[in-house]
Amino acid sequence: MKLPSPRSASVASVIAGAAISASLAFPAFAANDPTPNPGDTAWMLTSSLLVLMMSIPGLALFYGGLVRAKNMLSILSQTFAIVALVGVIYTVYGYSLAFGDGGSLSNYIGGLDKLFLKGVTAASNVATFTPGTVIPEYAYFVFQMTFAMITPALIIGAFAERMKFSAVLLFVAFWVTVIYFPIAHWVWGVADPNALVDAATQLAAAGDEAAKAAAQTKIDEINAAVGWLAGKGALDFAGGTVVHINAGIAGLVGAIIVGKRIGYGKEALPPHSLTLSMVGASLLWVGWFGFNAGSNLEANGATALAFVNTMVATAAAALSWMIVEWLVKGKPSMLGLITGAVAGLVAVTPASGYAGPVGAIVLGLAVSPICLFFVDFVKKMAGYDDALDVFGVHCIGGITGALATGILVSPDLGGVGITDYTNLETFAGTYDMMAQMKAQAIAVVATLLWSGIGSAILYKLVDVIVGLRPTPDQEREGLDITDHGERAYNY
Amino acid sequence: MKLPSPRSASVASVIAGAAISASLAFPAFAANDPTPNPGDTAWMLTSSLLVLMMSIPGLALFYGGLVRAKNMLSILSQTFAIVALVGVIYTVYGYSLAFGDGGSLSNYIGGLDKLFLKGVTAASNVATFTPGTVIPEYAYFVFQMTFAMITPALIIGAFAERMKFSAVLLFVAFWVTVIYFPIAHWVWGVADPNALVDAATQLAAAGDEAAKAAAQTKIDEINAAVGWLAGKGALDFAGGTVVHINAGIAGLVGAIIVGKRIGYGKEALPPHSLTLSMVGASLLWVGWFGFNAGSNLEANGATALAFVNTMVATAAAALSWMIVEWLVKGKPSMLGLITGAVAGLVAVTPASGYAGPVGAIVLGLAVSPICLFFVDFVKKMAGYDDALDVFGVHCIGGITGALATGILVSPDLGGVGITDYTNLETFAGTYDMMAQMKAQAIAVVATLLWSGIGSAILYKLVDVIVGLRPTPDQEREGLDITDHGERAYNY
Amino acid sequence: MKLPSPRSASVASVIAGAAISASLAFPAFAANDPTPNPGDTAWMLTSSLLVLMMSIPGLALFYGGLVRAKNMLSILSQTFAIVALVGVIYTVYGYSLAFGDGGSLSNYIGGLDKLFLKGVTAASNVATFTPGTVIPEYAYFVFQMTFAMITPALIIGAFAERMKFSAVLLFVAFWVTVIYFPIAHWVWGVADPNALVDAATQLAAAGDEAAKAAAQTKIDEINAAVGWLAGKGALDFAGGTVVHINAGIAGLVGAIIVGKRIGYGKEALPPHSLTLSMVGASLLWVGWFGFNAGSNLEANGATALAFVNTMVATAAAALSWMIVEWLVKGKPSMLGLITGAVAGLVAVTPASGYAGPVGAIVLGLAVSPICLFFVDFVKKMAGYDDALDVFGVHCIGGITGALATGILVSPDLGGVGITDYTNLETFAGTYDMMAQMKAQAIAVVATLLWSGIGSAILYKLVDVIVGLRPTPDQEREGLDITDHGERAYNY
Amino acid sequence: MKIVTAIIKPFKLDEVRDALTNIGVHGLTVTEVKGYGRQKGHTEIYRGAEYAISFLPKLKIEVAVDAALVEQVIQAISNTARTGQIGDGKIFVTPLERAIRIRTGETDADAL
Amino acid sequence: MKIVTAIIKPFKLDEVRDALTNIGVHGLTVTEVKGYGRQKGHTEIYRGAEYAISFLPKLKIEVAVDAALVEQVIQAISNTARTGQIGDGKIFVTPLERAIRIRTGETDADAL
Amino acid sequence: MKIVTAIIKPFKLDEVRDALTNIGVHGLTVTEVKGYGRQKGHTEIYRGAEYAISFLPKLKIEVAVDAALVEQVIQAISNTARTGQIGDGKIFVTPLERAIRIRTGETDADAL
Ligand SMILES: Nc1ncnc2c1ncn2[C@@H]1O[C@H](COP(=O)(O)OP(=O)(O)O)[C@@H](O)[C@H]1O
Ligand SMILES: Nc1ncnc2c1ncn2[C@@H]1O[C@H](COP(=O)(O)OP(=O)(O)O)[C@@H](O)[C@H]1O
Ligand SMILES: Nc1ncnc2c1ncn2[C@@H]1O[C@H](COP(=O)(O)OP(=O)(O)O)[C@@H](O)[C@H]1O
Repeated sequence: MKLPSPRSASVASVIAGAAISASLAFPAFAANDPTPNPGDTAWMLTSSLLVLMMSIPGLALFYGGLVRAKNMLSILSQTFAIVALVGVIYTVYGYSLAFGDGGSLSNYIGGLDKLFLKGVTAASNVATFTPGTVIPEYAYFVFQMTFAMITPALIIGAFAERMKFSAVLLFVAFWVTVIYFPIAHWVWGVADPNALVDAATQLAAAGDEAAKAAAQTKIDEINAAVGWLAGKGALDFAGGTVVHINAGIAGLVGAIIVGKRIGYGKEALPPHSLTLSMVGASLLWVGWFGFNAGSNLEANGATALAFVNTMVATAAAALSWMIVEWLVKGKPSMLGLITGAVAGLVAVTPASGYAGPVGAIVLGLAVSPICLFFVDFVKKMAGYDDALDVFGVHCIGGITGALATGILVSPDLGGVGITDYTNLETFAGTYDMMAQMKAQAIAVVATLLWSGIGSAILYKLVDVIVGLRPTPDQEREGLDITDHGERAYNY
Repeated sequence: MKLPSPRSASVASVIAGAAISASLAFPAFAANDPTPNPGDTAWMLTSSLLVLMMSIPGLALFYGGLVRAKNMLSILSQTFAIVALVGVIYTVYGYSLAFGDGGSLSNYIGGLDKLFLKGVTAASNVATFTPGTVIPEYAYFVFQMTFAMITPALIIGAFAERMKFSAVLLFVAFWVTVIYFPIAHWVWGVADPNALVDAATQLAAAGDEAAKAAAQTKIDEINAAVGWLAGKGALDFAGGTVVHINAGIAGLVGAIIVGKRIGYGKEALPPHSLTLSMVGASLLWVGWFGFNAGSNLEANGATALAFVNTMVATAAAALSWMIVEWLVKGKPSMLGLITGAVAGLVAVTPASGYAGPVGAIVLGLAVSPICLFFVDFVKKMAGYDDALDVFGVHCIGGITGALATGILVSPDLGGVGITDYTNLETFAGTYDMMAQMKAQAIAVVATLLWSGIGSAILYKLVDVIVGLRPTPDQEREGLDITDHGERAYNY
Repeated sequence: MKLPSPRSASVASVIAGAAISASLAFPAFAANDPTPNPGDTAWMLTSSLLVLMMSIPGLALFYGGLVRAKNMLSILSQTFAIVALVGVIYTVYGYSLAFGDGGSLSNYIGGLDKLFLKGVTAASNVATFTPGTVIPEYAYFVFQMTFAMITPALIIGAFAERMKFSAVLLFVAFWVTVIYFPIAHWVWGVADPNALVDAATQLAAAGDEAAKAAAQTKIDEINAAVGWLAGKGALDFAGGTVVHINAGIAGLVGAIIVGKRIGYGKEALPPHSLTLSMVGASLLWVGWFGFNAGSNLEANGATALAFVNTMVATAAAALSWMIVEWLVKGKPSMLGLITGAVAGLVAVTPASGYAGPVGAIVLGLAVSPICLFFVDFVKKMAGYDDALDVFGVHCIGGITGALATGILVSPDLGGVGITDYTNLETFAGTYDMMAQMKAQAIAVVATLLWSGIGSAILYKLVDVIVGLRPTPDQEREGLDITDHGERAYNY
Repeated sequence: MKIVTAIIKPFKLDEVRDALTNIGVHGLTVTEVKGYGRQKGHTEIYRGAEYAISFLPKLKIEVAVDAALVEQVIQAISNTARTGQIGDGKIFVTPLERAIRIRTGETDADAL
Repeated sequence: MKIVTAIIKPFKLDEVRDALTNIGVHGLTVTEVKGYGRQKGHTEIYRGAEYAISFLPKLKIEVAVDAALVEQVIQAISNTARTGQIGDGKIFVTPLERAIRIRTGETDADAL
Repeated sequence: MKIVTAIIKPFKLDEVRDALTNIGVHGLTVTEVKGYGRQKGHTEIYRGAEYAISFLPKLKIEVAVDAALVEQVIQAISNTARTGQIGDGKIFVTPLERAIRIRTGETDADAL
């Protein structure tokens, strides 16, 4: 019942560089499989529904409130339909592509062995990060599914109010297949700690050189089969690269390719309901605890740490945006507060299980001015119409978080350091920040390139197939009427 | 300590038909009572608040968004007041009627032994489906309470915008007492698996024929005391019959008896806020995990399965409605998407713990066209004004799900099969689909008849006591002003 | 390891009055620290996010819906910014002040030993109420943080629509520091049951008088170090005094000091969206299970009891308000229903872990008429403009609940009685209601005085520093434009 | 040319529109308004505060027509908008000096 | 007969209505409008985008009255709607040729 | 003096306002209205129910101007509000007998 798992992305690389001490004395794991603890299962199920709540209604409202009333239903429909579409795709082949056995391609993609959830039953379990601890595979499956649902839904904010519903759905179906599942595999296709610990135990118990070599080979094999970014040691606790950088750059590319909204920069395009955006942002915050603390796959002290980091980084980022805006613009806006909070949530995502709470606060304080700069100035200068600031908040916030993770994980800065399951005793204190930052940078750049270029191609493809953009008259009338034949409000 | 429990509704019938093998070798349950696992308790409490969230604000918004602004508060008030009213009734006598000891009437109704929660304390536990596992009775009580709250709230959609507040409350008080509590008892008044296993153990250990006969008698007694639909082997994991068919038919009868809204078919009666309906539908989806996965009464792999089924059936149903509407009407509406999702949730409710995920997807794909047909065509043809399609979605979706459960539970189709606690070893593979379908059909018909006829009588009774309908002028002015003296919006 | 904890507020006083029996035979707690159960941890994390959801979006919507549209964003911003601000403050020094080691001042305030969460790690645990049971300290920390966030957010309803954003933030920063953290310490700065049990075990095992005396001294020391209201035996399960009376009186004082809204009593100032208020109230109800049942710090039968009490008291109070309003005003309003529910939630807060369900229903039925009287009549008579009835609902409801707790905890009335960890055997049945009521009254009066007088001083201070009130023109234009430069709605 | 302005009860709009179409009026403009008059409103109570609502929702219909049509228009509106109860509304006729269709620049009768 | 149309600040509505009732005017129609004039608006900022809002919320009151009452109506409105600050609004008087009460068919002065 | 009333497409407001400001008109009042005319609407479907929406959102602009300016105002509005497609709207000119600025009591031309 092995399974890759988000958090220990660093294990492989760490182990790759560590001499395996022969004095290890792990208790051998007997054949009797561990049973999931109901508490862990309860937490994973709760987390999964929280991440669903982030998409619907959370993100849908956050985004929807920011568009004009005539495009409200288009945002709501796109979000809801993406959730539904990805739910089915994920069951049919997504889970298998992301977390199945990729065989010889296993550094780059999962396999087809779990198509239609083949072999998964209510009795299947997967490993968590604590050796010897498991959760039901269905819980892991559905938790990961909710991540695959929300990521493409994030993208639509960039080209809001001007892309056809059919184009959005087609693009998303392509995008999760070609961009998301592979990247998820690269980063989260990690080694099963139980298998590693088993092999390390063999190594320790090995009587002769041959046995030692065999055990070492086993360890090397396990490590060699992980996703290539995981193999480089990139840390991404809950999805800074896989979710936010990934969606953010895809959004930017889409906004540029589809072009600006009619009237952009000339007419006022004010949010139709900041109230709804605030509700959405609040539900994002609440749900994000499932996203981040759920990524620990268990309910323990480390989970509580991820939870606390999510809380305090977000609080700090909201304050920080408020203060900067107050100083620069003279007034602290509600939209600024909630945008800051989302920027904080994004930034803390990759760091949530690694940083300490004070580090998380510093990260939160830092990310808001950076994102604000992109949202307010860079966007205007560069002249693209990233309607709901998917790039400015998610991509930039995600990059900030991904890089900061390499810093804040350091035990010297209150971080938790990196876990080497095969060598728990000798590892402490050997944290190499430069090496880690390099790994982080590689993950960021790889994601930007694969998602940026890949998405561009997919948009063009969709344009050829169904056309990306409605006619100007349809756009003026609003997508609610032209795409869906309804109006959001009849007061 | 003993307690009926939703899932094992089939136990009785299966056992009834199975020869009890004398070679059973269950470990005897010692007198030392099991203690609830905090993880199970946490999940049951979480599930309970999720089901409350389904009613308020979930259902209230889903329904409320679909009426005209002038009747918004009437929907919100009715839902909220029903929740409050049933909360008190359930504590006073509802729990006792549904799950108390009915003595000689125990096939048809619970008893009065638990009036005012008599004898229930923080230390009382009830059995779950895993022999030897318990949860606090208070958790079970409150979980079941939330079901009793939402079921009558579902009904009000059928006669929305035209029934007096006083009439609604009076009807609900009658209805839960005469219709809901008995039906809940019929279906969920099942045998305690612990008691069954105990008796089976006795049987196995019995030295002589007399002891064997005594043990067998005990088993027969336990099985004889269950609710009559449970006794027929009807499967309803989380409430397809008890909740959805039951509410749906009561709604239809109400819509017909109270008559059409003024202007129905002539004036435009568009939803005043599809945005709010989308929020409501999303919260229904999120909360429904409590409803379905909570119905497993524990947090284990089977719970995760119920969770996954709830996710994927809903996703498939939303997509399915979207596609059918796109093909038939030319445009996929947001309202269609969310209506499809709700239809999927309804249909998967009875099947959620029994089907496999692929079966659940198929069920989701199938239910939407069926419901769409009733909502779009049958309603128009037949000429009733089921304002918010309680019949078309909940009753029809519930029937679809109840019947499909009989199919999808089959291990050949990826389902989990049926558990026989007294004979776990020999049971596998003996699934008899025709027998099961018959049981399902009996449950559907029994519910339609009891609820349909009973509700009709109750509406008439309420009409005599306080009158069902406001005057035409009041109806034109809107129930918010006339019933509650308020307006929902003052922009 | 050690940690004060809400529920056992009564321990100290009880013990203070009880002769410690030498025949105690507790098993000694070995040095091996207990590990948190994942189920308890899952529940505490779930509870924490529920309490966050109470603030945002719950309370923000409940309040926001009740103001005019032009002040909507001011309510949303204030709530959101308070959550963010207190989140940071609490991490920096709030937790330490409330729950750190106060040394010689430990009856009145915590210390500075936990500034910036010093010494807290993912491996730190704190005791719950069950001897030998712990939860991660981070979980306890973040749970308590959410209480510190919502309490000042409650206050703003009293002076809604007329206080400057800068003034609100400054006031809150002062207020949590000077009023909230101390009062939290007074009431919840209780003894660690593990330490008590340890000492009691020593006492029991003591061979000679000297050892006995030493053990007794230890017990006395532990008891002497608790918060002074805890020491008086005041019971406040989840925050009736600390949260509701405290915020309610601070609100009243603020409303009086800042003065009435322009147009109050002359123009119509109707709620701009009762729909949103209903959503807010519903989310408050749902989230309040985290608040109350989370305050048990574990997921067990007692937690389920607190959950049930929260459910039924609220249901009863909503019904009760509805009925009284129907009788007195002729129409049952939606606003009345939800206000009643909130009053019920407030009242049951201190009693939730102590009362029995029937007692909770009676409390719910009783609190609504009392609050209604203040909201409807006293406010008008006295002529203050408590805009959103923070005093009438939270302070009055809180006082009702605090006093009722002293009654309903009585085992004779279905309550759970009071736990004496040092003397579990001999305690049962010795409940002294008069003594308890005195303790409750002292806690109420102390809170009213400290918060009332302290808040008055702080408002005056803030007025001097930044000014409390906008100009009349700004107030007429609405705080959304003047404070935040935005409008909530652009339909 | 004249402008005929009618204040009517909201739910009468469709009927009035149809009646006007029947007599050959193919354009009109509708505004949501609040009317104060003999028809009494209702009282709203929000917690302690009671508000007498005396402004009631009405629709204002404006039709620019050739003078010759005015009588017919008045009849059409009167007949369809009447319920016989207080608050049915008013019809006002005011002079219209010029009319222009923006799209084409046509004027007066041609513009309507 | 005349129609007196006044554009006023929204919070003055109740006062104006009372003043009109006092001089015997028992009906009027109110419309929510946006006014552009000398009174300057405000700026709204949503993330990067700044919008100068120059249209301000106003109420338009329309009163059909007998010509003889016009002067009084103007006085009543002027006195109560005036705050002395820019943006108090305007009063316009236009001719009214006919008036009909839909409910009864009464015309002109009787219809008001 | 005259009142020039124009029914235009909503997104043309800013252009029209600017054009009017350019010719020296510094005040106007805007109302959201629904227009019925040659421009055809759309169909909305909510579950089974289909509604043909024939009333389309328009803006009504009212400008009180000196008679001498009327021609210019008409030109300014016509030029900017025209898209050439059905539904561009109408301009109506009606007489204005008196105008008063509430704040100062100034009248007629001075009040505009
Ligand atoms: N003098 C008036 N000037 C403008 N509008 C008026 C006048 N009198 C009445 N109205 C409008 O006509 C509507 C109906 O008038 P009301 O007096 O209530 O009923 P009825 O016309 O049946 O007597 C009012 O709500 C108001 O909008
Ligand atoms: N020429 C005009 N035509 C129509 N309405 C006007 C005109 N000038 C002003 N208004 C209306 O009168 C309101 C107040 O005018 P404004 O110039 O701001 O203040 P004041 O009337 O005090 O000088 C404007 O908001 C607008 O609604
Ligand atoms: N006779 C009329 N009286 C008042 N308003 C009219 C009249 N005819 C048209 N309108 C208004 O003008 C708008 C545009 O008219 P329409 O016939 O659709 O296009 P066009 O003016 O380009 O021919 C309508 O929506 C309506 O608001």
